[in-house]
Amino acid sequence: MDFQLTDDQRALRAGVRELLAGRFPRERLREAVDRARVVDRGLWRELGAAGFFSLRMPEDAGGAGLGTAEAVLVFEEAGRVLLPGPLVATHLAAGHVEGAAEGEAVVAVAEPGVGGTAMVEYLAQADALLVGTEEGVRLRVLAADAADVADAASAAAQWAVRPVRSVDPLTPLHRVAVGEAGALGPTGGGPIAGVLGLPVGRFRREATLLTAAEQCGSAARTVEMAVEYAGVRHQFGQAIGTFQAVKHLCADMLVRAEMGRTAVYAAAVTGDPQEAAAAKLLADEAAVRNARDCLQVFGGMGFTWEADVHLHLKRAWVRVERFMGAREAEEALAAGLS
Amino acid sequence: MDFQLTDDQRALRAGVRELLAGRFPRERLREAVDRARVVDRGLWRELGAAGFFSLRMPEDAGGAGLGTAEAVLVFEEAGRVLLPGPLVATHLAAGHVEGAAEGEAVVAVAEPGVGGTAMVEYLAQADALLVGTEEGVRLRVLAADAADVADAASAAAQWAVRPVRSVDPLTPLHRVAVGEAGALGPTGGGPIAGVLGLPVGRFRREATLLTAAEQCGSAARTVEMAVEYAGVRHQFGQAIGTFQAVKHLCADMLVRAEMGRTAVYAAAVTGDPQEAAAAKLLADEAAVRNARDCLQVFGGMGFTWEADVHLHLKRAWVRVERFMGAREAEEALAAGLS
Amino acid sequence: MDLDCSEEEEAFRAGLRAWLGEVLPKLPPPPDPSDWPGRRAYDCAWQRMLYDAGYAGLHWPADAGGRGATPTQHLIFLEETERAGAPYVGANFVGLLHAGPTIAAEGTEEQRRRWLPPILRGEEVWCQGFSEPEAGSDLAALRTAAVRDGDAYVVTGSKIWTSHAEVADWCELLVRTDPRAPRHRGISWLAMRMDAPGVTVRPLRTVAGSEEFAEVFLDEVRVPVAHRVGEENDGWRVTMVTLSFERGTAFVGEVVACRRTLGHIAAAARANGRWHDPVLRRRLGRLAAEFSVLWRLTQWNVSEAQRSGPGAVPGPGGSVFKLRYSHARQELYEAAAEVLGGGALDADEEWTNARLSSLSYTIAAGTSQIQKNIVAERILGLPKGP
Amino acid sequence: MDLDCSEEEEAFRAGLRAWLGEVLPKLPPPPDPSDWPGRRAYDCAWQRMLYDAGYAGLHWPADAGGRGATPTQHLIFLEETERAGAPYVGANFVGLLHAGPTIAAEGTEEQRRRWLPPILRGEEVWCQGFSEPEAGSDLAALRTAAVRDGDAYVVTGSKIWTSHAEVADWCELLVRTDPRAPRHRGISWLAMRMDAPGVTVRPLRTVAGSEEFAEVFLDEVRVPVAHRVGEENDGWRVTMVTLSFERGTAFVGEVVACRRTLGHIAAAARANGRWHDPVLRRRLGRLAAEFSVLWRLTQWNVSEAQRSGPGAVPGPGGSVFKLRYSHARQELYEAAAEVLGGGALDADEEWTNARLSSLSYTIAAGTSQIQKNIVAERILGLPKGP
Repeated sequence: MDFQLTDDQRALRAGVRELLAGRFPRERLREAVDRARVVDRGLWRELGAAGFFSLRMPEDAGGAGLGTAEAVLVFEEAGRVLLPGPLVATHLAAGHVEGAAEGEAVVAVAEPGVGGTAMVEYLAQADALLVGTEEGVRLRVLAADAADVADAASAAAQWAVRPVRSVDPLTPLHRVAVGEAGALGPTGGGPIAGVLGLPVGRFRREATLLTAAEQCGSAARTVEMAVEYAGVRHQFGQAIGTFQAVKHLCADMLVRAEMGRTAVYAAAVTGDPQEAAAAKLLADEAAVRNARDCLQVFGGMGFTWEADVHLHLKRAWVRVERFMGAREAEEALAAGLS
Repeated sequence: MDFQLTDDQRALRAGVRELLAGRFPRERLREAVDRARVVDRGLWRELGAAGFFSLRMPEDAGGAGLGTAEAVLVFEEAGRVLLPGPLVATHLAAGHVEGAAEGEAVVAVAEPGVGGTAMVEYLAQADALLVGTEEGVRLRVLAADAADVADAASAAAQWAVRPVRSVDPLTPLHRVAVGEAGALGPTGGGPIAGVLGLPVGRFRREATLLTAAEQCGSAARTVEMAVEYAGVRHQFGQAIGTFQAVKHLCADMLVRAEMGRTAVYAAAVTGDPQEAAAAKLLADEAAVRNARDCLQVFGGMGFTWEADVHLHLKRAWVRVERFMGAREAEEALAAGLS
Repeated sequence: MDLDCSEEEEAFRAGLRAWLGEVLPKLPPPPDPSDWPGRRAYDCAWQRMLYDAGYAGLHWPADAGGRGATPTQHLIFLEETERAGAPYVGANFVGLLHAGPTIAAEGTEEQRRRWLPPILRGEEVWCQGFSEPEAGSDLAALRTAAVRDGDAYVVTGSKIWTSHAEVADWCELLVRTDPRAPRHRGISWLAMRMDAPGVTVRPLRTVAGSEEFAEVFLDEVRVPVAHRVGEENDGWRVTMVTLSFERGTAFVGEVVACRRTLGHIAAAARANGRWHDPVLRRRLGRLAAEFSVLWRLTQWNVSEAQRSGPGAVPGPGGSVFKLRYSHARQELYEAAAEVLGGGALDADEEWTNARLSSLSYTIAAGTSQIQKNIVAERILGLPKGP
Repeated sequence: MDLDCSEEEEAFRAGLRAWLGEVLPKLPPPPDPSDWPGRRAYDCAWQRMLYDAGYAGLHWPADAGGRGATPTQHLIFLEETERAGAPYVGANFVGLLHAGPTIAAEGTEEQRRRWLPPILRGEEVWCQGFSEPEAGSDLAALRTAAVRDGDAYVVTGSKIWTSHAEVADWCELLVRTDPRAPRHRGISWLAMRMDAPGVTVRPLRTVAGSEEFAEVFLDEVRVPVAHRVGEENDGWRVTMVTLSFERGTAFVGEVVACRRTLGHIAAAARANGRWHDPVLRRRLGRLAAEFSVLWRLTQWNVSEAQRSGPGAVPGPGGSVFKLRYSHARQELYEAAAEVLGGGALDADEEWTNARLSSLSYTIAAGTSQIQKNIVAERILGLPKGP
């Protein structure tokens, strides 16, 4: 047993952090927010070239032949810097949807939501859309390379698709109304472009875990932001970080971030579905609550658009709704108790 | 509108506090704990003589002709000093069960619990037992003046009654197994000594509210205890009350106690069942969490039998199980949302 | 303890209700939130209607042009206007609820004559220049400097979190007039015209994406000495005098609104099926208890204020309310988000915006951390930190 | 990152399992909790069995008579013994896990020869005299005084929270040898015989009603200078050296036990119908996540210790674990109480006692408040308070 990062894993993490610092520094984040440039095709290709999407593909297929443990490290880094785009879907589609591995294709994914509707991320920007069905065990590529996936999806499946103003400025959303609750997408008919060679259970588990990894990156980043601000902001003649109330907020944040990270790493190593559920549960909580506590530490400054805190909170909210929610996770974990 | 204590109410509260300080000072509490003197007949009569039980009976029936608002003030004081005995049941039985008003009779009450069993307080000490049935709208006195209510109840109703070692040293308990879940006590047969002239709905509402009042008294007392200790206990060269972490624990305690108290007073004034549910919910939380926070402030000293903190916590646990629990209260409140 | 209104109070309520029933249907539609001049005009027209009907400055003392109403009447006013869906105080907030009462309490006869009637009639709008980027929770750290130059102060600095700055005529301004005095001593209270040379307003975008607040930059703005209320360097006391002026009524409308919103959330949950989830249902039941009791606590605090009269030291109720309400409001919109599910990500959902805005409640007007210090030290008497 | 055991580790596990399967069925029934001599005898007999089988002092260095096992082997040992229901370390806790390692690290050759073998063989029992009534979280405030008199110290004072004091042969004692030195400087570490004249033990009753701890009163107890470990006035450092000795393994058995208990709680809920309540069910699911991850965090911390070797500065994992585990344990037994309903009021219910005992977890060995200070200052680097 050696449940610590290997040297290679540390190097990978450092490399990805450096890459993202160069390609997606804070100025670029704020620029993307201001100009609503949600998927930057150039950046997408750069990510592809850097192996972001093909990471786990076999080396003979052009990938890096790495595993889930490495993938979560990479997605953690993406979460830290709020890297936009349908990273999880495109990563999971690599090797299954043409162009995904190279960052040539942008791939979105639809999953069931409440009341027969689903929020689908990046639908209008996507080249391909993955649709999970409850009955099937496969994922279907509905409209690969369609010029306008949103229109195509709508027309083909007779879905009611409408864009919504997303709470997160970097995650555009469409609300998709589904005919039957729980069964997303057409069960028959419509132009099915292909079938993904990936069992739906594994797809969901990996998507859940990679999303949790992003949450952990964000949670770790907001701890750093809070600690840094608490060290420089002065009130009552001293740095606010000298006050126990602020100290304890920060300590609680660290605990959440570390628990979430441990859960994600463990689930990545074991591949256990229960551990993936635990990881999503704890990572969601860490990302959301840390962002809120960070905002509290920032005080009024945290309530401004100019601070990045709200971007972390809003993205965390988006990810909470993605794949496995608290109810599903807790019920799955309870079912595993004997 | 004048939602403040009247002068008479303030005087009543001061009078009860003085009475209890004289008749049931801390030394007597600790003596009762050490000797397991759970119902002191002498004290019971003194309480009766002071009008504790007959408070709300009409003046021409020997009562004080006061209302629920005054009753909750009195029960709050009882909760402060951890006065033992089936105060709520005996108070509600006054005027209905002989001797209850005067403190000559000790009256216990049984209500349904989980899995067809109920915890009944002071069964072996009681002269009379009130039994609520689900179908009926009345309360029945099963065995007034029986020498051994526990035995009588057991024999008469063919209940399985067994004493348990109570977590609260001053609240003896019997576990009573009930034939059908939800229907406590015999629906027919057995020596029914009488029928209480009090609708069961009103009885339950008032019992809930008086229990909540006791919880509030305990919650307020543990705030005082924590604050006092935080002012005298020194660590790291200063009173621990100078540390923000301790300050904020105490502030949170005060907020809970004041919210609970406000809820109880409001429910007492309006008689509204939803407000009684809210009062029990908030008072339970205030009593339990304040006792736990008080124990945390006391640190190791709070973990000793000699400190009174654990007595507050244990009694609060007992009262949480009595009448309306969180699930019932929250569901009732939700049902009231339109 | 009594929660019923007296005959006189009921008569007041009935009269108000009748009037509201008459005038509200005739109101024009409210302006777009981004239309500041339109909002000012709308709010001021409503204030003029209140003035003409005798409801302006309800809780102001009679000698300041108000009606000298009791706290209970003020509570009834706020409750009924909220229930009826009447316009909010809006642009007149600072004038009616802070600057005006401060002038009424501490101003000279001439200052009162000059400034109070236009506030009551909805003719002049005030904004507040207290907070600064480096003086938030620690307001007494403010650094905006006022240097005496003849019969004027020359003011330089910046203020933040100012509402309605774009359309205000006046700003109640806290400035440092003695930089060498102890923090709380060298502060003065000035009334500054917003169209004075050197005043620049820059809208401040919040996390909700809206621009309800502004920063106000002051570059050698001349403010006549005659526009100082109270003595020079006595501005801290002058300001604090008015802070207890609300006497428990500050959040009446909000609590009424939250209870209504909770009902709507429950209805939405019933409509979309989430109601069948006991975890959510109990969460909503818990919130029902919370807001029910917060409403009772409001009545408790108002009753206390009514009994003790103006100027009395308030009990713990106000701080308890503030701590608990700010948290409950956040919880309310978290529950709303759970009901909405993915729909909570739609920024056009009213509750989504309210969820974001609610984040300021544990920060603004004293963070919850500061509030707990106050409770612990001033109410519970714990020793101040080292 | 790797959670699988190596071949060598698996072989160790298999050997241990085989031995446990052989010896455990032959153990006599455990003594009554109130029978202190019986408990000592039972615990010491078990220790002797471990010794004879080569498992005594597994994680002690080889030159101290231990097996110099890796942290992972130690984790496997604790996991397997807990899973198999083997006896706890019990009366040998202080000797094996604190006093012994301290002597091993800081004692003279003679001291090591004198004290270590009887600990490993289960022949001598140690207790700990660190905390005092006025020195809890602030251990360095201890006041028990040791005055040099020839070749002995004369010790006077009192200690609290001492386990197994009634049956211990030795007490590792922190005393103040220089009252004028700065708090952490004037402390020394002594080994005191519990049968020395002047030692009085008084059982201390806890909120759970049991007497697991004692107060120890010291009235001019003579302790030979030769029984001091480390230099005079260097006792603080001597003690702290051993505090990181556990290297992440301190709660291995407890976490394994908690996970088993959670399963039993779920089974009880299924049996009595509470399982149908989604609020409770989800609460249990949440706890399953919590303890699953706490188990992984244990493995993380042990792996870190294994990599970095003895004496390295541990990462944040230990503090994170302590803060989260103490809370999770309390939550576990709150959930148990919810399952039991009224049955949770029965003091003979195992979970009711555990609920009470769990209250000490956020207090003992550094309150959660102190732990958070440590995390904030030492790990996050926030400035120390004024």
